Amino acid sequence: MTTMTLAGAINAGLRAAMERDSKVLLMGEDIGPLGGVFRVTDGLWKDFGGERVMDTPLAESGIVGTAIGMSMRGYRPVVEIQFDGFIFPAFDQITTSLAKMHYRSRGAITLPVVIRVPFAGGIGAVEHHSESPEALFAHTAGLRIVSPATPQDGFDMIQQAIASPDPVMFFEPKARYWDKGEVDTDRVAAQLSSEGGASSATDEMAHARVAREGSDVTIVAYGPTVRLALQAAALLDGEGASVEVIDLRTISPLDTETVVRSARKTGRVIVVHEAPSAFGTGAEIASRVTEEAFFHLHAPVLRVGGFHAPYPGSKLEHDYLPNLDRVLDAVDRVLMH
Amino acid sequence: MTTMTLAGAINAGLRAAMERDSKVLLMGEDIGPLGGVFRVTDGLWKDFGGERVMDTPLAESGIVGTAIGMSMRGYRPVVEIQFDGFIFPAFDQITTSLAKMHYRSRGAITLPVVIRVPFAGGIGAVEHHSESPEALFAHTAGLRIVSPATPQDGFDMIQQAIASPDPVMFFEPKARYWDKGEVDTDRVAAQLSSEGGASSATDEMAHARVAREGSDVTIVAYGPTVRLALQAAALLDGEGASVEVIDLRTISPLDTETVVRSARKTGRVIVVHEAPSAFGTGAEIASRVTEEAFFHLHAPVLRVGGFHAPYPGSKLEHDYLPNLDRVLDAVDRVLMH
Amino acid sequence: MSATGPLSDEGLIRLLDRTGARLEDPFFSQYAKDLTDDDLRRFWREMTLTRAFDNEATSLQRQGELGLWVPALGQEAAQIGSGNAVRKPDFVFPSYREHGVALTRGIDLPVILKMFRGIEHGSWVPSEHSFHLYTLVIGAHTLHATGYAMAMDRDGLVASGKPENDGAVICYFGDGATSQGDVNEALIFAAVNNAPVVFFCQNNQFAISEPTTRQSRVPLADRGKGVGIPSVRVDGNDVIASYAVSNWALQYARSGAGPVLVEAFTYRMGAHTTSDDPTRYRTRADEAYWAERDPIARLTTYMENAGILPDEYREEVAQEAKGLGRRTRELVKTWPAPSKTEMFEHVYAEPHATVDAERAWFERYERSFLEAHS
Amino acid sequence: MSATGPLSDEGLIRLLDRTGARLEDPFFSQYAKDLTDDDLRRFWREMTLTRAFDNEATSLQRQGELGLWVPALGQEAAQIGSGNAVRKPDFVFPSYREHGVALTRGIDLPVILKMFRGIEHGSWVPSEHSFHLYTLVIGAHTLHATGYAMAMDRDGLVASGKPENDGAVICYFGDGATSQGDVNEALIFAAVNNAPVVFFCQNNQFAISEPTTRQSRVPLADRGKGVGIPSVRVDGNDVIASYAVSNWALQYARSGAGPVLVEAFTYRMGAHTTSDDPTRYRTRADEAYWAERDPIARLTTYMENAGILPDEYREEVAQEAKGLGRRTRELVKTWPAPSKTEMFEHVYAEPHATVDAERAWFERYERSFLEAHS
Ligand SMILES: Cc1ncc(C[n+]2csc(CCOP(=O)(O)OP(=O)(O)O)c2C)c(N)n1
Ligand SMILES: Cc1ncc(C[n+]2csc(CCOP(=O)(O)OP(=O)(O)O)c2C)c(N)n1
Ligand SMILES: [Mg+2]
Ligand SMILES: [Mg+2]
Repeated sequence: MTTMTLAGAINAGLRAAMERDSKVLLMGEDIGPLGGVFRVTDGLWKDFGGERVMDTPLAESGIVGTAIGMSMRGYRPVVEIQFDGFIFPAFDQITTSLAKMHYRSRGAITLPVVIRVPFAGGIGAVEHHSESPEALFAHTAGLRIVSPATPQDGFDMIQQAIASPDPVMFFEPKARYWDKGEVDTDRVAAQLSSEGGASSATDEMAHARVAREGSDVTIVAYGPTVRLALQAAALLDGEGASVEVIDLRTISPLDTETVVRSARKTGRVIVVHEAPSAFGTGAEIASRVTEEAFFHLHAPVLRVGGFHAPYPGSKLEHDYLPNLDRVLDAVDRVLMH
Repeated sequence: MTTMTLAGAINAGLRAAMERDSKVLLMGEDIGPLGGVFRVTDGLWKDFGGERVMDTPLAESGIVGTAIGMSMRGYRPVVEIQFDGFIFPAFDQITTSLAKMHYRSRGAITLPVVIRVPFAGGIGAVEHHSESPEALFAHTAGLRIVSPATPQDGFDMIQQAIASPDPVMFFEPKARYWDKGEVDTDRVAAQLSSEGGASSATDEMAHARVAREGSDVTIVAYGPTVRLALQAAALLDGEGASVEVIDLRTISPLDTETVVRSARKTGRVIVVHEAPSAFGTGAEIASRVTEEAFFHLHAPVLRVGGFHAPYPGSKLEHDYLPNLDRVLDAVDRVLMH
Repeated sequence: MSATGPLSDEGLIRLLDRTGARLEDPFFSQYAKDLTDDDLRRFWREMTLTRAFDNEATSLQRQGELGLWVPALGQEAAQIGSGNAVRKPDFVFPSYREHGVALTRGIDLPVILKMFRGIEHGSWVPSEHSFHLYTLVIGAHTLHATGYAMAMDRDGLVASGKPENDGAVICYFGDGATSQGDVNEALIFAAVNNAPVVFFCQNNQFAISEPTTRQSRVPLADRGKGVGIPSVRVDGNDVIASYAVSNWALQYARSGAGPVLVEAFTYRMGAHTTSDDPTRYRTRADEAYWAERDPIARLTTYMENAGILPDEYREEVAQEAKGLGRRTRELVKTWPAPSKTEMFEHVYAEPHATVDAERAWFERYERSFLEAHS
Repeated sequence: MSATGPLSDEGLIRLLDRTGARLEDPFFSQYAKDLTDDDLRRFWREMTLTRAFDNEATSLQRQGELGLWVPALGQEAAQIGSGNAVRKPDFVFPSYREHGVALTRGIDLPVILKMFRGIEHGSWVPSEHSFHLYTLVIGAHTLHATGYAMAMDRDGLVASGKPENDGAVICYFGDGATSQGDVNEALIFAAVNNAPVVFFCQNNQFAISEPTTRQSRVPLADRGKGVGIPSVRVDGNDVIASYAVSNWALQYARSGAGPVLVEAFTYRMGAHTTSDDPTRYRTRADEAYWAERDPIARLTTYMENAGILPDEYREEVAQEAKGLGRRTRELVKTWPAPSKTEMFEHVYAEPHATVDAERAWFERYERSFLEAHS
């Protein structure tokens, strides 16, 4: 076990993946000598060279499009999109090419591309640097959507995503980059070197984690809001409410089983994410839970998310984002029933 | 009252809007001499000239981006995206520029751009020509998302969309283009020429329509699935089940009031759309209904939609899309409770 | 035609004039000098078969057997010429109209119709033919081609020291495509990475109804100047010139010299697709002008005059073409509709809970449905 | 520096050499000949104020008063020169680093900081200054600029017969931006529509850490050749040449001749933003080389030698700069935080049920929250 930040864990995971497989290469803007604007690729250019850590022209569609072409020849490109708000120029390549090539070739072509996206807010950034666009990708079949919330998951999941034969959108909660945690660096190495490693890695990445057990209310969170959910749970513990926290980890596929199991137990579910609630991932989670656990629910599933408004200037982000008070308020509301 | 097809009604609506306001202009691929691949702009180039019916270079981002610039000078560009599957190259312009300019300029700039998108399937088309991407736009604040299901709405709503100061995504159910209906051409003209016409037009466009009253089950549909819902309702009428059909018309804003009112009455709600169910607009509708009518519901809200798979070859589209049998099956399931 | 800008025929490389007379080009002639009479007969055969197949597909569409067809009519020389310059280590990215190129890559032409019959979206295994699937999203594949070429370079397939082992990518797209951001980004990525890719633009003068003047005010080959890659305009109705220029361009790319842009100036003699109505946007006079420049007729005249197109050979190919038409007609009707659950296949390479759940639901639903009705 | 390709200084238009000596250009000199000594003093003043403000903003960021700052350090000549060629009917689309241009458009510089303090995303009314808001999405605004120019053309503001009424658009972007699909589409749309727009690319040699060689292998001005629009490379550290070239380009566009691409070759003397660390990707030697080419120093030398920069004027401007710094420092701290419900304002121009409902909920929530704690 080693102590790492989330950023450091992803960096270490990238390094391990690059050492394991010479076909793994990194592409993006400023990921070379600079090490990325968040330094997630720090040191990799120095150690692996510009052929494997490629500073690309400033064009996101071009980056994803050429990554697709490279992966058609067996490479495993890991693309860094500099900020969430700049993934949109690549939307077409992701939606119509990356997501669909395996299907349209009836399995003849696999595109093991990983797209890393530092996402979500809370860091006092300017416009377009705090977006949470995950729902826009989850709706498209052919993409796997994951988000690690802890250094351990950052380290494991980036390697699992790279090993997976499917395209993976890897959403990194940038506000948590500097949070520290213990990381076991051996387990995922063993998994990936064993027979069927890529399959079991893909499968593991597709499961949620019960981050804290509880019996009265379930809070479903992922990425940046997991810490918030745990804070709420800790606080409510003192007030006699037992909160179960689910760290979703995977958005596509949604691990309905884990969430519904918890919903059946507690009968009260709250989904917390930073993206606007309207038409967000919380709507899908709420719908699925309701479809499958309707007669176990004491209250409707509530969503705590961003508002239906563009991400505001950073002076307002605390109020725009789900915060502890709003989560507690939602807990109060579900407990009223 | 005149009989018109949906395509003809939109064509007539465009013509009326262009006659009413010289600032209205059309932009798109092949909308000039050809009249658009669906002939929705037929005759307009001949009558209004190439300066107002502009055949643009083949680049969707460029079309939307220049439309934004033109609207900054008071023009009201109506953009045609040739097919649903080709809106993705314009995704960035729509999401980060079109949707946000009013907000980021704190109201100093309005962008009255309308983006017409022939959408959804059922016409035996090749890949990328049958997509239903509306959820991907509804999640973004700053855009209004509407879809007419009838010639009357085609005629009225295209004019209302053009009159609205907000950007409007106008999803036209291409499989319904040749369906006929009666159209009153006077009402919307009167509305738009009266004081505050643009506001009342925008407001009207933001309301759903009860297309058929009923008491046992509510089916919520929009665009291409409204006819399907009405067919199901008619069929079930014979079998003793009374189905209320809501033609949503507007997806953003969602007319929760109308839907929830119906849900409280029937206690059973089904949402039918062509887009994949997972993370689709049905999830939002189901969640809102459940949040606001939980204690009136006899069964969970069910969704009947496309599957989590790319739109298949047309030989399979009947099975991929919600069809009459699947709607009836859902009705059976909600009626079980 | 005294068109200017992107519709002018200035500066076109030509090795056969429109009357079928052989021309010399100080630079490019050498890139056609390896062509034997047999090669020319093969070109003629492939152009003839492509057209026969094309016409058959159009009538199948008219008969309701296909949802849509996209004819390559008039573009056979550009396609067969360039396709024949491709060799083993190369890889081809077509757009959606390259039936002639498909033939040169060993695709059994009728197979192309599966996608137009709505059975599936792609019907050959790209790696088996070094020929990628058709891409309908204009320009998207030019970036894939560039990435693929970058990967070939990494894999030691360029300037390896053994020229016969070297490969390059050739990527097809239309005049309309040149306006897309993706195509411009592809040119830029290829230039900066010195990727071994030949961008082969068939300027057939129309993007559906829009003349090339809606995409550019200069010849499309000039796009190469903007990013610093060499470009050539070739008469796309001249199969020998199309071959020579492509042969040069591919050799250039394989040698490690970097990307090339070829503009093959041609004319779409048919409709854009079977849904199109060209009478709305072009004149009969225009069509007649280009009918006189039919690429097959031009090659035929040349070969007749040169005495290298014996009647027996013509007859043989005519029979083959007839046979291909017949086989196409028959084959199309034998293809079974895909099984319903195929729509859940290959969405992901590894199991995905949502797909699995929906598939399971669908199978239950189908069963219950069958039971209820049995 | 003997760089080649996009980092070479070949073919740059220059009217002041780096020692401050005045040069002649056979074509462009005439476009600077209207400059009076007062004009030059204004240039000098504006460059000086821009830099003073810029440095103040950097220190405010260091003190935690701003979330981020984007310095224009080193690019003052390109910005003040071009900004001064803009006149009444013109309209300007900046990217996010054009503080110098903002000054020429009458923006009170401190106002720019509102967006960097996180108060709002844009803080002036574009139509009041003919100066659009900053756009952070690289290249997106180049299309807006093109559309705006097309609209000016329609509105009779181009080649109207009264040159003093004619206008054009000038649109700023960086070297990195030239790779974006949007920028290439903007060039194409502008060319095809003959739109009155001057594309003004400040090649400051870096897109954050990436040298321009990652975007191009030829000078960026060549992009114009690809689409058939005239382009000029100008020494962006020479304020007189920047003025002259922009003056010509805007006149050209206003006259109805169409779009122009200007590449102003300059150097970003500071960090990309206050979050950046240039030591990771460039050398001190490089920075020193360019420090010797400081655009303000160059103009100062010229004006000193010409005797048109009297001490009193320098002192006056120095005081003004100090005052601007002080005022900026003070002002920033007086800005109130926006009220919480401002986040719901201006999402739409007309009422929207979702926004209204969420706002109503939020207000109830805030109230209950206050009540509970009161
Ligand atoms: C991104 C995108 N936009 C629009 C279309 C619709 N469309 C199909 S073909 C075509 C014209 C293409 O013209 P060109 O590139 O010249 O190729 P050609 O069809 O002439 O071979 C258009 C607009 C598309 N397929 N993809
Ligand atoms: C679409 C997009 N991608 C990435 C970024 C992140 N980013 C901000 S500035 C920048 C470099 C821009 O370089 P250049 O165009 O040369 O302008 P400069 O900053 O040098 O003035 C990048 C990559 C962005 N803002 N927008
Ligand atoms: Mg064409
Ligand atoms: Mg730069």
